[in-house]
Amino acid sequence: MTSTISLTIDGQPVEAPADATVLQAAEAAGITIPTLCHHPNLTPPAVCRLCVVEWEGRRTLQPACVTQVAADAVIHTRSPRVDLARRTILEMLATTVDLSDAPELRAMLAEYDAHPERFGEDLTRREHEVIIDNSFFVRDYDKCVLCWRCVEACGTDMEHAFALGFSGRGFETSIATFFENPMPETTCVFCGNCVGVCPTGALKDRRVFELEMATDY
Amino acid sequence: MSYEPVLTARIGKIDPASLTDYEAHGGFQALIRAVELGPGRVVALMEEATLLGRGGAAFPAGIKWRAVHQAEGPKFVVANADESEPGTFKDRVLMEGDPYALIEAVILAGFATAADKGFIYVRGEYARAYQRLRHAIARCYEAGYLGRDILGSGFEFHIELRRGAGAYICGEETALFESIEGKRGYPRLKPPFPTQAGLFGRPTLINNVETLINALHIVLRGPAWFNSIGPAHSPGPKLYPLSGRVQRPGLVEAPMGITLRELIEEHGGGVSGSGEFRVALVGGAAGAFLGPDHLNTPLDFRSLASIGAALGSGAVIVFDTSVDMKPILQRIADFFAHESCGKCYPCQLGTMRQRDIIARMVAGQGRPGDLQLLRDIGQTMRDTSICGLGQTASNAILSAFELKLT
Amino acid sequence: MTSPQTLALTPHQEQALQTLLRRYQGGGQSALLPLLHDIQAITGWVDEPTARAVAHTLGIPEIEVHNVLEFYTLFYNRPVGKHVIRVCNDLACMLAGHEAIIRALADHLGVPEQGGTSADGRFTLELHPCLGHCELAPFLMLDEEPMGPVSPDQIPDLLGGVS
Amino acid sequence: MLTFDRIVPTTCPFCGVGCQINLHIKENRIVQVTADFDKRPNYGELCVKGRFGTDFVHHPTRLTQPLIRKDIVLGQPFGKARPARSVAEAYREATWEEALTLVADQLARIAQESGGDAIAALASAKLTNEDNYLYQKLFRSLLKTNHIDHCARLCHAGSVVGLMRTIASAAMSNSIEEMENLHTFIVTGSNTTYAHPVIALKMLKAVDKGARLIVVDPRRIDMAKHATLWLQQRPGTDVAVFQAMAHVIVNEELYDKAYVATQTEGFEAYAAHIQRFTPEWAEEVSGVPAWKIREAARLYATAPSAAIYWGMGISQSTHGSDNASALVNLAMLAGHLGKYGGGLNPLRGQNNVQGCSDMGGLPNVYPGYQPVSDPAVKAKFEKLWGVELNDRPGLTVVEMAQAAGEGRIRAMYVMGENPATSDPHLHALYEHFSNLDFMVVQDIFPTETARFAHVILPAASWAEKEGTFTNTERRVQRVRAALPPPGEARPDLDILQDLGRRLEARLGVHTAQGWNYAGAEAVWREVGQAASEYAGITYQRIEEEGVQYPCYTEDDPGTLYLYKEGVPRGRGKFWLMDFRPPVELPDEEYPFNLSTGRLLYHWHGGALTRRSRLNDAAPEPVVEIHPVDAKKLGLVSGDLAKIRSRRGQVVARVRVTDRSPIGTVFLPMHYAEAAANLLTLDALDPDAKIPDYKNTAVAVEKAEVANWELVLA
Repeated sequence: MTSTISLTIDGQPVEAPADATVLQAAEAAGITIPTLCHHPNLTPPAVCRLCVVEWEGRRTLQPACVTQVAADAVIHTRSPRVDLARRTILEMLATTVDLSDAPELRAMLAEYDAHPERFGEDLTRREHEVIIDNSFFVRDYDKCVLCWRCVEACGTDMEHAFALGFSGRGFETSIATFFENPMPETTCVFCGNCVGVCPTGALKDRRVFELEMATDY
Repeated sequence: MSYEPVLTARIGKIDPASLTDYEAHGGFQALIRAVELGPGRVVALMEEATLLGRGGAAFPAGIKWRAVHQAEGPKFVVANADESEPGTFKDRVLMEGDPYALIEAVILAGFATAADKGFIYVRGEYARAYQRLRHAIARCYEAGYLGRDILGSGFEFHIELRRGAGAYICGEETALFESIEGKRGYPRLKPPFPTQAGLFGRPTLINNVETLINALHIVLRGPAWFNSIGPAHSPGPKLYPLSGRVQRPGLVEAPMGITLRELIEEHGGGVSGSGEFRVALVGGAAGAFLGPDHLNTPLDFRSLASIGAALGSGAVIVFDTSVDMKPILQRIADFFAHESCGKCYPCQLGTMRQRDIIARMVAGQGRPGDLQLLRDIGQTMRDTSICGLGQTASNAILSAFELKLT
Repeated sequence: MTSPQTLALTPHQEQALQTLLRRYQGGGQSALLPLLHDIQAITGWVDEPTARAVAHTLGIPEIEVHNVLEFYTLFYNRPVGKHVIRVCNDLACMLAGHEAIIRALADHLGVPEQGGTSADGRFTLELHPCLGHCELAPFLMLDEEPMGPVSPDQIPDLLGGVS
Repeated sequence: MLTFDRIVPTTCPFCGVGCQINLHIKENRIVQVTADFDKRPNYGELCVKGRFGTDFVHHPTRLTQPLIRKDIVLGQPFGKARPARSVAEAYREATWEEALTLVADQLARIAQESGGDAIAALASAKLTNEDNYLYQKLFRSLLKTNHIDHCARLCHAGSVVGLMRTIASAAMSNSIEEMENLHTFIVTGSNTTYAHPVIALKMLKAVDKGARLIVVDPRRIDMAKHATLWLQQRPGTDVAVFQAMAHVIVNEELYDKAYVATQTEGFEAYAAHIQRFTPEWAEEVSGVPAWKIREAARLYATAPSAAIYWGMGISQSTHGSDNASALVNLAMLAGHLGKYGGGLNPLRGQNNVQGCSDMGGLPNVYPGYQPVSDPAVKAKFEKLWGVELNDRPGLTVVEMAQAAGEGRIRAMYVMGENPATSDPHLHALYEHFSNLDFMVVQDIFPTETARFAHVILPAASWAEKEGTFTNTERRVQRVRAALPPPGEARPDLDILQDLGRRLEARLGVHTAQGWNYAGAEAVWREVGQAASEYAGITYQRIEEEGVQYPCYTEDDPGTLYLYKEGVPRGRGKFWLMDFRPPVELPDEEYPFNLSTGRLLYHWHGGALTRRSRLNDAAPEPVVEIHPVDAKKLGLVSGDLAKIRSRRGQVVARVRVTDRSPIGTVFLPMHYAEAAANLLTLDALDPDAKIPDYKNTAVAVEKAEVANWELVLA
């Protein structure tokens, strides 16, 4: 049994296990913090930074999904700084990828009063062809937010197949197979656990994809 | 000009390939002294000297040495020689001109912290430094400075020389660990810190090359000597890589806290080009522009922090009044967009958006809210990026707008 | 990546490559960057079969080799010229007139100013972030040879002297 | 974005892991399968079959109408069962009334003429607990026959006998959730990543966390890559390796003396018996270096807790019972029973093979493994069902067919099984079936077996009916109707009850409950009355998550792992055995050993997965041949090869790989067009009556033409 500590979240006194994350402590107190890359069954990569909170006395905002609570911490899950960061990240994301299949993210955009259009039109986007190379799922990396969930699910967090990794780096990063080979020529075993954890419809059961195509046109 | 260089004293005077030459010029005296003192005393000396890390983050070196000294083995010492900050070439000059000094410093750090192995991670583009270090390490093994029972102390230590492969981010200490481990250079989440769980998950002392070389002189000359140089809050000798529009670009060793004016006038021979100073970029692309108002500001950690700038690596690039600053800003923005590793969203997206917006401004197609966008992006990157790359990627550009350089 | 391309090695290179792979057998992931550096010293770049051999040699998943090849700019997973010229295009070199150097190289090699490989496959021109030789601006590296300050009129001689 | 009409939680219809899945339905079609990340046992993880392979329910070859042989006229005598070339040509559509009248008339007639012992029935490991309970009840209570068995006979009968005779319990002792936290474990005869993919993931997590894995397998299966030790024994030499491990544990005094003294019997004799099984002897026999056997024994015996997992590679052998008993001996020596992360764990192959056995789909026991020959048990069931019962244990799967060939069995009813693919030595089986006076097949597809039937009854698939499956870890989980059955297909429970009512009328027998159950739940409540270990599990309790039996009362949380209070036998009995080589060894004429098994993309006889998009990933039969053998035979990957045994021949595509050892070729069991069982032999384990699917002597040569005639089409 770990000990319990007291802290303050959004002005509310909160008790939490000493090894809890801020996200867990907040959730237990009924306070919702938005997340994207975080998935309960996967190692938190803490890359999306949407769950950042303001921790009085700390220089930068803290990612709630991986930051451990501390006694007497005073934490704000909403503040002008937090909202600015979340809004800006969401706006930049929305100007980079296609979020049409990510209703939770679109709801977040509305909640944080995000206006991607203020960034203008002449922006670099990530654009990819839809990859249909097997009978089971399609990969539409226009919709990929690089949350890493699929890579983790394909690796040691779930499947141990190691078929998925990265091409490029920085803004030009994309999820890829070894030398960008078609899936059937990789170590993929088509478990679809990557599809199961994808939050934006970038990975999709081929039947769903085909049905959508049929309805759209 | 009463200051006598110590860090660069041997450079140009000795044959960098020759171990005997190195030994003849005071080489390995610090290590011999350290062995006499014993690890605990060496660490104490490092604590007594107020040596702030010279890689840019200015973290007190003594605290790191103490933490790793106390940690349970196996543990490692890593020399961060992945010098990639634009305008910075100090570690290269040290490694090319005096390679044995770095090796001696790593052995000394290994001895003080009872580490099992040392790594020197040299920037991939620094082929000459890499070759000279490789040669020097082989000589040190032959001479018994590396291997078993070094200097009869019973201490066994090995150094593995590693090469980067073209990634600015690997200068970030945890990204550097990932790179040694054979992975993409993605910075790790902190905590845990390197002294707790660093390379291969073990306690690791990681210092910049210049920091490590300072340790040699602290052991030889004592903390009092060290602390007497420059300002009390951040003392010691400092290397200032000086470039751009100055008459004599080059590496300057001076007491910490020299002013920009002294650096340019006394060491650089004055501004070139139009001859009229406009601005200097201090600390490289991750640093900030300083205008004429700051010519007398001491170039030390605290003084620069107090005006919202940072000393960083100490690099100073000088711009005269004839320089069109727009392409300069575009280059800085391009640099970060190219070098962002892409791990966390604020930096992955922010560096590209910053680049896009600067591009349209440079092209005369800026939009009304563009400066606000740059500020929002900058604050978001500073507040939420995983590592220093993203946290500093907007500094120079925003400071340029502050100074109305465009 | 478009059409898959493979290395054409001489028997001597092939033998050197095999010797290298044997030396790194079971080396684990930490040996990945050193091995890739050593391979490129022989082959210039790393093709798919070689990358696969690297994974098997070190005992790591193939995708890890891909991940690393794609991340580091000094590693190549597509063909590159026999010699690589990296011209620094960062601040100090900009101030010292790097554009003229780039133009001279591009003209001489018949490649775009953003970089590219000459038709004969001998040279690849690359623009590179700060190479850390700012006191020698404008600066370039011909393979691993540092050169600076250079002037545009030196370029023909410089390239002519290369085998 | 697609919106779904409904999302129905249910249990995966493939392997014994029993993954919880959600069927996303649009216009009465399954268009996507997902899994909840917080639900046992799979916690959101699935394999390719569960996530992408359920589209078989929409395959155009689904049976939608009762079918009767064209040459049958009601009221007239008709011919024996004989294979039709094509179901479409040989059968005519009929009404349910006509078809069930015919079935009831014929079964009643044969029962009256020759007694119930002339009738045999195959229950199904694919169907629900409720289906199987009612099925065995129908045959036992109305037709008075105990000739009831199912394909568990062909997969784990060796395990069941090996476990029953030593500790008197055959279920997997421990649980899936323990697998992530193992300290040490043995995987033997189980290609876990193919046959139980989600369980393999849990095991790999344990390995990542530092668990020590010992793989004992002749084939270079994926798990071997992750193993601390891989013991590659020659095919069929398992007993030698395990006995030698026991030799080390005993002679190095690594055994759990307290456990052996208080919980077992026969140790002294056993310790003396195994003296001749030295590691050096075992090295000679099995090819496994003696040092590896010693090391494996030490790792296993000295662990605080260590589990053994096994699959078909252990049980599908003419000495399958001995293989399993040898493993029991090891677990008893080390005292690894009755603890978390330990135990004896046969991994059950099919979705409900555990449940079908539990429900009495076996010739010798009623539900809950209560022997039919026990007078007290007989009395109990006579009271419960209100009819007189037969106390003679019935015939097993292969014996039934053989008895049909001899005329002792006149009628067979096959529900949801496909012996014409899964039984050994198929040519013999075809002959036996052709001697039947009456045969009924109740299924969702016109299977290879259906071609022998007089009457084919179209059933609802798993996605079209209510009920429960019991997974490999004894967890009873819900199956739900997400779709209407196609055409006139009916849920098995409806068909059985309709038939039950008709049989009662014809035979003048009346069971206490009658044949008008309110639904699957009502049947399940009766199961609780029949066998107390299920009594505490109600549909209400398992609405969200299944419960592991034994579970006696509604406030009993169920059982994570067995034998905490000792094994059911009281004291575990050390089993003495000698090493016996496989029945058929390679010789000059048939120089290779054939091993059969599974692929990741297919399941069982392929009846379902060959009719799903899974087939795209593995569309044709492939035989795996070692590079050394391939070179000798002049074969390269992509060639066709003819594989001949003394009993038959098939043609398959060659894949050159070192997964199998030199001298062994591997053929998957899923392809009717190259049915591995045309080659296998029907010699049986003397106790378990299980055939050997891993050791058949074959000859291999290059073939020019495939000549695959797809029976499915």
